[in-house]
Amino acid sequence: MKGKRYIFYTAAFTFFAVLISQKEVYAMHIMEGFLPPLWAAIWFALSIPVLFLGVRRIQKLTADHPNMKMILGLCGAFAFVLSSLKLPSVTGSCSHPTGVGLGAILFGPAVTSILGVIVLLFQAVLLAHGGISTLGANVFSMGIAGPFASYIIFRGLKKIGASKGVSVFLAAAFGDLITYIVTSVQLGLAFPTESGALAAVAKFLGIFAVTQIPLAISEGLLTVVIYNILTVY
Amino acid sequence: MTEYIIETKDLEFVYPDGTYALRKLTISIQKGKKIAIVGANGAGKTTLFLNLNGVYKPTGGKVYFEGKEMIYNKKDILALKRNIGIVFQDANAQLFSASVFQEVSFGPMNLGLPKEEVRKRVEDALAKTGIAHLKKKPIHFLSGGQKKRVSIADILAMDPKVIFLDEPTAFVDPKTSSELMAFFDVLNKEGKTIVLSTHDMDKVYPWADYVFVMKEGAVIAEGIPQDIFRDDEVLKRADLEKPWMIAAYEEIIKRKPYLSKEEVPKTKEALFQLMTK
Amino acid sequence: MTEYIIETKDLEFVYPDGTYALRKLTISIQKGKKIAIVGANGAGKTTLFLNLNGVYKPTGGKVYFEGKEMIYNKKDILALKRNIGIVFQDANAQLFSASVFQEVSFGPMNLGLPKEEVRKRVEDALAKTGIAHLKKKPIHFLSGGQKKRVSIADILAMDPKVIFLDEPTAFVDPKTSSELMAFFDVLNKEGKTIVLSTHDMDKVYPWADYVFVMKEGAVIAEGIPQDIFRDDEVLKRADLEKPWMIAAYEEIIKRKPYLSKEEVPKTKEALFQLMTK
Amino acid sequence: MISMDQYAYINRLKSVHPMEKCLLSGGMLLICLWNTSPLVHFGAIALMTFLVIAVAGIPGKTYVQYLLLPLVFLITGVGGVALTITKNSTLFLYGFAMGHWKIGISQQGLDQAVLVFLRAYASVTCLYFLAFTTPMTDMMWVLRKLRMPTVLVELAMMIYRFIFVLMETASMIYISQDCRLGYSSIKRSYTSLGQLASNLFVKAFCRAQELFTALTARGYTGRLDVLEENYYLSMKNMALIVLAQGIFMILALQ
Repeated sequence: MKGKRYIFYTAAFTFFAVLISQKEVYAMHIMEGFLPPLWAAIWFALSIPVLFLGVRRIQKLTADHPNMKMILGLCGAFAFVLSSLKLPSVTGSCSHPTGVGLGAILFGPAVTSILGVIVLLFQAVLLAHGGISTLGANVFSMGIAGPFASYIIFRGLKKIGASKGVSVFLAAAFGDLITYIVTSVQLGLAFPTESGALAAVAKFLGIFAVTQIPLAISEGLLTVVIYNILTVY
Repeated sequence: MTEYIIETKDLEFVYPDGTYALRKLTISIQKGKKIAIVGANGAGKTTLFLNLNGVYKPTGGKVYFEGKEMIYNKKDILALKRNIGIVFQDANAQLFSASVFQEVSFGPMNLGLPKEEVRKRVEDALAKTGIAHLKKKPIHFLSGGQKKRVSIADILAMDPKVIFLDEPTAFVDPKTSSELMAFFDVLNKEGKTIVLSTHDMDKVYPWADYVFVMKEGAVIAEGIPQDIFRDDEVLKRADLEKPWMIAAYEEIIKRKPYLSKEEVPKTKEALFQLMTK
Repeated sequence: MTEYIIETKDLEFVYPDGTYALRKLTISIQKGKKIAIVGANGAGKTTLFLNLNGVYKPTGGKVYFEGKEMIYNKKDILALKRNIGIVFQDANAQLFSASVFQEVSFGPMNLGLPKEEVRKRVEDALAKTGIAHLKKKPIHFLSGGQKKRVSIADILAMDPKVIFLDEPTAFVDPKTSSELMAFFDVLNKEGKTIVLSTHDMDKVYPWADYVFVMKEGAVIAEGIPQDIFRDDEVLKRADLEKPWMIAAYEEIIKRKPYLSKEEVPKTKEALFQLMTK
Repeated sequence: MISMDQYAYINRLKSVHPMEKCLLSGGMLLICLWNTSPLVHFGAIALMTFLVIAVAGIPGKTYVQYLLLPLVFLITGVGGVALTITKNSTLFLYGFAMGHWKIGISQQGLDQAVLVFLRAYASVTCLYFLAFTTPMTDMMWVLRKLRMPTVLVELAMMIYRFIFVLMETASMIYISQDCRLGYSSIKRSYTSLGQLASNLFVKAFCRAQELFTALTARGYTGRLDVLEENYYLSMKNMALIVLAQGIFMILALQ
C-alpha cells in the first residue's frame, strides 16, 4: 500500500524535527495550507464584509482626525511587537500575548479587525507564523470573533457596574478563549469525523485546551496590568 | 598592592546571528578608579558591559569578579547583576515606570529587600542625584537631564560596587553634563569604581585615571590619558578626536620645545599656566 | 542692503493646555546666512521652528516671510511649509516609510509636482546627502548617521529656501557630526539660509555667522558669535558653556593684554597663532 | 526574528519583479491546495526549496530552521485530524474505548492526516519562497497594484516601519529591566513585562504625535502619497513561471 511508506517517512521526519525544533508554543494561528481550499475561501468570504466596515470606519476617523492614521499605525506596530514578546504562562511554557482584547477595548472591534489583518499578514511573511491561504480564517478568529467578544463583554460588564479590573480581565481572557473556540470550530468543520462536525469540534477543543486555557488566563492578567498602568498616565 | 575588581582574559562574544562583538578582549579594572573606555560607535563598549554584568553570557574566554572566576551559573549572574550596575545611554528609552519613585524602587524591590529598606534606598538615591523634589512626578514630564539623573538613581538604589556609565553625557545639555561629571567624582570618592564609555574626548581627558581604547570588539591601547591622547597613531586607528587641551599643549611645545620637560597639563588652569610661560 | 527672509515681531505661542512656549519673541533672520539658535532644553527652539513653518499658528504677534506678513491662511501655511523645511532632532520620529526612496518622495509629492520631477528631486537630494547608494535599502537597515542623512534628504527634496536643523548633531558620532557641519556649509554656499539649534557651543562657535540666545521662550541676546560667547552674563543666564576657543583666547589676553587688539580667533589655527605671538 | 526580513533584501532574487514572484508563489500555492496528489506536493517542495537555496542563495541551515517552525502546530493539528471519536467504529487501526465512545485512528483519518501534512508543508514552502525573496516594500507595491484600499496600504507601510523602532525600544527596556533583576522569577517577570508593555504603548502613542507633527511640517494633510519605483516585467521569467505551473497541472491530472 502506498500510504504506509509515506507514514514511515513522515513519522521519522516529524520525530527528528520535534527533537531539534524550538520549544515555543505559538498562539492559535492556523498554518499555511492546513485548511482545504473550500474552507479557506469561506472564511475569507465571511471576513471581508467586516474588514470592509473597518476600512470605512478608519477612513471616517482619519478624515476627521488626520493624526488618527499615525496613532493607528503605531498601535498596529505595538500589537506586532507585543505578540513577539514571550509571556511566562501559568503552566510554565512560553507563549505570546495577542493584545486583541486591549485593542478592542481601546478602539472598538471593527478598527481592531483592520489592525489584526495587517499584523497577521506580517506575522505570516516576517515570522512564518500563520499563512496567506489561511489568512481569512485567522482574521476571522483573531481579528473579528476575539475582539467582538472582548468588546461586548467589556461593554456589558461596564453596564452592570462590574469593577474595571474584572471587566478588563474577563474581556481579554474571553477574547482569547473565543479565538480558540472559533479556531477549533474552523478545524472541526474542515475535518469532520464519521459522527459529524460537532464531535470533530469537541476533539480540537480538547486538544488545544491544554495550551489555550492557561494562555487565556495569562493574557487576561497581563491586559489588566497594562490597563491599570495606562490609566495612571 | 593593586586590587582588580574586574578582569577578563581573551573574552569573546558572538551574537546568536553570528556577528562577532568582542574579540580576545583582555582588560583589568582597578578597584576604586575612574576608568574610561573610548572608541567609535559599534566598537563593542555596550556589549562588553552587558557581558560583564551577566546579561549576556560570554561565548569564550574568562571573566573574574573580585578575583573569582565567573562561570555564569545562576548564582554568578545574580552576583554580577547585583554588584555591577549599568546606566544606559538613552535614558528616555530605558525608563519604563509611570512615576520617579516607582522607577527607582524597581531594582531594590527585585533584590527582595523589605519595604522600609527599599524606601530608604530610593530616598537616598534620589537625594544623592539631586532629584528628591521630583519623587512623585510622572517620568514623561521630566527634562532630558532629569531623566538621566533618574536613570542614575535607578542604579544607585541597588548599591553596586561598580557602575558602568554608557555615554552619560550624550543626550544632555552642557551644564547637566558638567554637573554629572562632577557627580561621578563624588561617587568615586565614596568608593565606587566608575567605568565610563564616551565619545567626548574633551570631557574624558581631564576626568579619567586610566583609559582603554576599543575598536571592533578589541582593546587596541590602554594607559593613562596623558599618554593615550598624545598617541596620534592610536587616535587615528580608533577614529577619535584629540582633546583640545592636548592639541593646544602640542602647539605650545611645538613653538616652545623647552616646555616639553614640563608635565602634560590635565586641567585648563595648568594649560593656561603653561601657555604663558 | 540686508535682506531678511524671516522676521517676527512679538511672536507669542501658547499651547492648548495653557503652557507658554514663546513670549514676545522678535527676531530677524538674514537671507543666505548661517544662523545658530542656542539655549538649554525647553527654551522653545523647536516650538519656534514649528510656528515659523506653519505647523502651529502663533497665538500672538507677527511673522513676516520675505517681507510679507503671514496671516496663516491656507495659502500662507502652504507657502511656509514649501519654503521652510525642518529637520527634526530624532530621525526615527520623522521617517515613516520603510523605503528610503519613498520616504524622500513624500515631501515633493505633497507639493503636487509631476512624477518625473519628483523622481528627479529625490535622486538629487539623495546624491547631495551622499546616500544615493542606499536608495533601495529599507530604513531599518541604516545606521543612526545614515538615518540622519535621509531625514535631511527628506527636506532637501522639497527645495526650501530656509532649512531649520533641530540639534542635528545630537544623536550622531563625532565623525558624522563634523561631516554634517561641513555639509551645511555647502548647502549655505548654494544659497540656502541655514538655521541650526544646538547645545554644542564648540561646534557652533566657528560655524555660525550670527547667534540668537533663547531662554524660556524669549530671545535674551543676539549678535555675532565673537561677541555673544564672550558675554559671561548672557552665557550664565542661558545656562550655556563657553566654547573652549573663547576660554583659551580670554586666558591669552588676560596674560598678554596687548593681544586684545587682535581679532578674536574663529579657527583653531588662528588661536594657536595668537597663542605664540 | 528579523532574519527572514533581512534575507528578503539581500537574496539573489531581490530585484526580480515582485509580481512575478507573487505569481509563482501564489499560483503554486493554489495548485498545492487544490490537489490531493502527493506527487504534486513533493514536486512543489522540491521546486521551492531549489529556488530558495540554489537560486536565491538562502543558507540551507536557515531554511531548514524555518521549516521546523510550524511543526508544533502541524503535529497537534495533524494529530487532531488523524484522531477519530465515534460510537460505532470497527475500522480502527489502533484505538481504545472511553465509556460509550471509542477513540482511535482509522485508515480514513490517517490518509487524511497524511494529505493535510503534505499539503501544509508544500504550501509553507510556497509562502517561504515569497517571504525569503521579496522585500516587504515590494509586497506593499503589489498590494497597491491589487487595488487594496489605500488606507490599508498606508497603515501597513507605517506599521512595518515602526515595528523596528518599537522592537528596539522594547529590547532596550527589557535589557534595562534584566540588569535590575526584573526577570529573576515568574512573578517578577509578569510585573516587569506588564510595565514594559504598557510603557511601550505610551511611547508608541507619543511617537504617533511626533510623527504627525513631523509629517505635517512636510505638508501632510491626510494622504500619505509616495512615489512608486518602476519595475520591469521579464518575459522570460513569466514564460518560465507559466511553464512550471503548466507542468504541475499536468502532473496533477495523472
